[in-house]
Amino acid sequence: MQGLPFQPEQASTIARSVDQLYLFITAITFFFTILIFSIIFYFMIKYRRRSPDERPKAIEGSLPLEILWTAIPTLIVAVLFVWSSSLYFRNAQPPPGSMEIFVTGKQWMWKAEHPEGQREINELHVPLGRPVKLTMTSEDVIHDFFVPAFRVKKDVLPGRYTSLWFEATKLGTFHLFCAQYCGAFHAGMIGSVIVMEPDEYEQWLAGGVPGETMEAAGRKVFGQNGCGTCHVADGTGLGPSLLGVYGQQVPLSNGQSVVADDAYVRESLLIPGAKIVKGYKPIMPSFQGQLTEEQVLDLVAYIRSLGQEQTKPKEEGKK
Amino acid sequence: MPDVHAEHAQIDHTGLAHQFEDLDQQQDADTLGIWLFLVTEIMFFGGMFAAYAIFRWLYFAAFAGGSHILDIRLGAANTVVLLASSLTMALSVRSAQTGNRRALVVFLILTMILGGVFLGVKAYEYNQKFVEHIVPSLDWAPEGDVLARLAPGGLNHAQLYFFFYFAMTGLHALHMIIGMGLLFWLVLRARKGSFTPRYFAPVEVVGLYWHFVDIVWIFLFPLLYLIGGRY
Amino acid sequence: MSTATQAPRAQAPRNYLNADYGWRSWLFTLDHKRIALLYLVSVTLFFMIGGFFAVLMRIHLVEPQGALVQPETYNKLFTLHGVVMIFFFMIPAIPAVLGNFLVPLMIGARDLAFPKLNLLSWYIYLVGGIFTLYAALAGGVDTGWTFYTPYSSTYSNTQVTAVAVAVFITGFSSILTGLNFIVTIHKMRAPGLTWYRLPLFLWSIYATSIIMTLGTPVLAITIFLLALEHLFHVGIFSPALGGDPLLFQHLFWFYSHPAVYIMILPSMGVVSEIIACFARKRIFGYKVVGFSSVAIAVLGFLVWGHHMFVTGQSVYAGLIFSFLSFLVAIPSAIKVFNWTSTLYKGSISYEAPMLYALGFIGLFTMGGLTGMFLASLATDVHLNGTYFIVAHFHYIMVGGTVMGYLSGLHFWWPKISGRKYPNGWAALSAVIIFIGFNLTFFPQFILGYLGMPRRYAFYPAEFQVLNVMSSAGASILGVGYLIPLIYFFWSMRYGPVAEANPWGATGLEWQTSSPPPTENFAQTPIVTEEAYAYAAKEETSGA
Amino acid sequence: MSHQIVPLKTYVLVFVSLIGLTLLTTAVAFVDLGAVNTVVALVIAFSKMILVMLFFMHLRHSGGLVRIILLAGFFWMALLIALTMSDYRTRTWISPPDAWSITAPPTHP
Ligand code: HEA
Ligand code: HEA
Ligand code: HEC
Ligand code: CUA
Ligand SMILES: [Cu+2]
Repeated sequence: MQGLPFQPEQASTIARSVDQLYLFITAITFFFTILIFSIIFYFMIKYRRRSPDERPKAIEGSLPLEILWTAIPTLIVAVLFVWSSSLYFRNAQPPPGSMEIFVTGKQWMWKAEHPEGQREINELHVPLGRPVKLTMTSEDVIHDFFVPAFRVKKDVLPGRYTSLWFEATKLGTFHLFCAQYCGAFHAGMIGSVIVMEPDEYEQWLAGGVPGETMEAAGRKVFGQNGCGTCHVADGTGLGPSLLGVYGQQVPLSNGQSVVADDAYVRESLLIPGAKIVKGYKPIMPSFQGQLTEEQVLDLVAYIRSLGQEQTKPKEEGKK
Repeated sequence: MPDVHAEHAQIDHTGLAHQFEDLDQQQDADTLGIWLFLVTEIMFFGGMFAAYAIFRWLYFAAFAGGSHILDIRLGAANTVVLLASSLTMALSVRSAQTGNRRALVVFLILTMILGGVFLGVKAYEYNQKFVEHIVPSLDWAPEGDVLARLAPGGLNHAQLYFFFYFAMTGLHALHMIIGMGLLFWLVLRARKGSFTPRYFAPVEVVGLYWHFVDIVWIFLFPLLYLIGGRY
Repeated sequence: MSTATQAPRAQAPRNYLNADYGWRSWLFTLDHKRIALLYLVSVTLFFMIGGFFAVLMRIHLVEPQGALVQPETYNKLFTLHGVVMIFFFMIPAIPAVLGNFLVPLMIGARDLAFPKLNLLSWYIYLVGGIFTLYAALAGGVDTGWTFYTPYSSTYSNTQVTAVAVAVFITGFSSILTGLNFIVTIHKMRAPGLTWYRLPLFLWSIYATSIIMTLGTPVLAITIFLLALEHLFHVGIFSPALGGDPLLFQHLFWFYSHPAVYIMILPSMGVVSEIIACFARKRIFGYKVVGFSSVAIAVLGFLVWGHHMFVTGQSVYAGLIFSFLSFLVAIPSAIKVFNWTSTLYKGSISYEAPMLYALGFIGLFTMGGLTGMFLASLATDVHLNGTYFIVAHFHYIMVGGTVMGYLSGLHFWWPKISGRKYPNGWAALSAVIIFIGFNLTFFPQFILGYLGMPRRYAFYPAEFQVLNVMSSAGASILGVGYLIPLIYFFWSMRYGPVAEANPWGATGLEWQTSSPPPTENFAQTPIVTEEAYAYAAKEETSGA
Repeated sequence: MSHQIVPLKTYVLVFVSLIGLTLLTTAVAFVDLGAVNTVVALVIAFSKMILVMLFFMHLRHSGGLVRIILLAGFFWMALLIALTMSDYRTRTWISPPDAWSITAPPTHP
């Protein structure tokens, strides 16, 4: 507990700025509450009824006053709006080059998956002083990833990727809560975020169960599901080659085109019919239900890698 | 709908309820009441239209595909039927105004019949959906030609379309049925001769309701049958 | 039953209470005053039930691992607590009880425009209530009062459908009530009663009715879709078929945010009446206060997205909704300041209603201002889904609305029952409630800021101290609520008989006898002056 | 409400034009106007509604209050749709990972 009493730890780069705003609003709240209360008490004493039949003379009201106490709150909220929105906007977008971790929520546990392949449950290990971006999704209902000490929170929705980012500024273990009601053990869907020195973190990644990288895992899934039968590297297959697709504009059969991002790839697997690549038939089967969210994430990671490493032909699918 | 002209303990032969000063005040209140009620109906359907608007925008291909499965001729025909019923309804009100009891009864019955025809056609269309196995979640297994036409937009999204089709037309049909019940009640009262050129608020009010239901269909027709052209 | 002999109001031998006896004369009554009492009884009952759930929750939360029940049960407790308190206590409370009783009296009418509709609303409400109780007994429901999909639609195997039906049904009750009020206020005002002579209570009831008629239907359709989805798994709210959970939230909050103004506006109206009466002063800036009610009602429809800042709603939509949420604060601010300045140079007496009303102002101010933390995007990210939210809305709904409701009950009780209650006890209960309330809910602000999420059946030990404080406060609060319960019952039998106008208040309802005759007024009153002509003389002219 | 009795002719004329519009909108559906199809369909639907309201529902004769209330109704419905859309339409504007099919660009206005 540092800073003020009754203040949660400040363990991320944004915590302090959020708290400043928080304190500012607190000050406003106390100011007006005390103001109103004290005026009321003052009047109650000063103008208490002295004789049962006294008849104070009427006061119409006063335009200047009305304008004044319309203007003051307006100004205050204007300040609040600009301040809070700019802060929020800043915190909404992860800084470029932040390391990425994938999180899936599930009644009632948190699963984290590091690109290097480390998997953990209800724990999240992160290095100190490096911006971390979480790409999150849920296998069932809506959950919410909430780390009070970092002042970050984001709902984790099924069938969709949401993301948040933070940069830890403090070593130690912090609460991880599920802040969106998700059923019987909502209260039990808690874990801890463990902030380590970067080199310790590297060791931690290396140590423990030597899980394969997500990319490798993805390649395996790719093989197991016979994706390769249609997606052949040289594009001669029933489906388009997936080399160099990720991150690029993909022309669609309806004349539009979309950027092939995580979401698009995900959709292509689960709802193939939604967007048809130009020049191909909508024959790709949906893998909805056959792939767990983690497998999908692995595939996404794999197809990403195909997108980046143009210089690795004949890789894809062929084994 | 607001039970206007409450048959209050103290209702007198002119149909004036005790809480009102005179018939004009009462009729003012009645019309205002029913219009307010219609506004709540607008919002009721509005919520559904909002949902519809969003998914139509997101999954346009699927919605167009689904829309093209529907029989546009039946849709158009039903629109005509319903408009006709609106006409007869308007004429019933008019006969009430002119105090022509026989005409009133006849037109009310005509309106009911037309309403019945509309529902009949709808029932037939619903049945078709079962035949074609395109009833979301209850009987969803499109095949052959239907499948081919739905596939491009994605079957799941097509299912959403048909959910909206059934939900919207179903709610509308429900309103029709309620309306016909009210019409029946009017017929009974009209034959008893409880309506005079001075007092016919119930006819007017039910009329407004019936026209509103008609208007809802006026929108449902293009929104469900005419998505993205038939060319 | 409305064949009341219209006795001269000097000695009102016959009134709406003794006009007729026997259960039929109550269950089939078309008299707005009797219907108001029907509502009063049922609403109080539901408050007890909801409060009972609250008590159980607070006991349970005394220990970190949960002292009383299984987590599943706890989830059902707060869900039912929320549903009952919101839909079956708070929304009908002031409009359907005080509104029903007062609207015709205040405009000098014999009844509402549609008495049968009025009775129908009560029965509809009752059916909805019975459904809820059935659901509660038949296993309860555990979705939270917000029914978020896909949990409610796909995963919860509790009585979701039953409760959905219940809420759906009750919705129509408040739609019809609102409709009835709007028509009545428009068409049935006594001669001379212009809009600017209306008591502010009617302004706020009018604004409330607008929300009820325009908002509630959307809730109805939303719940309808939810039920369909729960029964058939159609999937417009769950991603399986490409549906979107957020759509449900949009539709739900489109009603449920305005609904919070359904809950607060009538209270504001009550307070305006009472401040004026006990300061013997015209409300400062009458028109401003009146129009601010309408402004709140309208703006209130534009801010629902502030419940979805962290749910994956578009950042830009978030900005819009945040901005609008701040706007809605301004008319509320204006009201508070005008009430305060009404006291200026008044002649203030401290009867119980006044104490409650002042309590309202203070607690509403605080609750409302904590809304600023939540309307601010950056801070809401941290506070969303924590006890800060719980504290925020209890400050407004319990500290605000319930306080206002009680002050209204105390103010008009002599008119309603024809009896007086012991003022000392009333004042005492006001103080107890004020203290107990703050002890219950202030710690929850801190809990929230420290990060304790809401809807937690058990929690990390470090939060225990504050939770115990909160529970202690709740028990005081409960006692505070029981005292009025007792002396109101007492007064009905033993209370000293109340004269027509015990507070020396203006307003037509005080012109007729207490309790009023079934027809309200011997002859339709004629209004010749503004609502709060306290300065002038003892009695405003009129009937 | 004032009660002039509307001549039969008016009713019939209105009815005929309603039928006409119905046929028109159906016919237009078979002509490829791209995005405009939707617009035309809605415009026609609106004009049909106006006709029904003005004549069958006697909106012409009913007071301003009724009209205001009606407008309010449509305005609120527009609010609901517009503000909800404001979310869906802008979701893709920021940080791609937040985006997925539900926020894909429309394949048709
Ligand atoms: C009667 C009920 C009621 C009322 C009146 C309000 C009023 C307000 N509420 Fe509240 N709110 C709820 C009931 C209510 N709320 C409930 C039940 C929830 C939770 C739902 C759930 O999730 O279960 C909630 C949640 C809630 C949220 C969502 C939080 C979250 O889930 O993340 C937000 C966010 O903006 C919010 C904001 C506001 C604002 C800005 C007001 C404003 O109207 C307040 C305006 C009043 C004032 C500002 C005070 C008076 C002004 C002055 C004394 C002058 C000085 C003022 C300034 C300088 C600005 N509320
Ligand atoms: C108008 C609405 C209203 C009212 C009046 C109250 C009143 C109270 N509420 Fe309520 N509350 C809500 C609306 C309301 N609440 C809502 C909407 C939620 C959100 C639900 C959700 O998350 O879905 C909530 C949630 C909520 C929580 C959070 C639960 C959680 O998130 O885990 C808590 C916890 O303390 C709480 C406590 C209380 C208390 C102590 C009172 C006290 O004021 C109650 C005092 C009253 C009494 C004590 C009754 C008096 C009678 C007796 C004492 C007799 C006892 C009864 C019998 C013997 C039969 N409420
Ligand atoms: C039956 C053949 C077939 C199989 C099996 C198949 N696909 Fe496809 N896939 C296609 C076709 C055809 C397309 C192009 C049309 C479309 O977009 O739906 C496609 C499109 C894609 C796209 C979008 C490519 C782009 O260029 O935008 C991705 C990503 C993809 N598939 C991944 C996979 C993965 C991963 C698997 C295995 C889990 C898989 N596919 C299995 C046929 C197939
Ligand atoms: Cu997961 Cu709450
Ligand atoms: Cu809100």
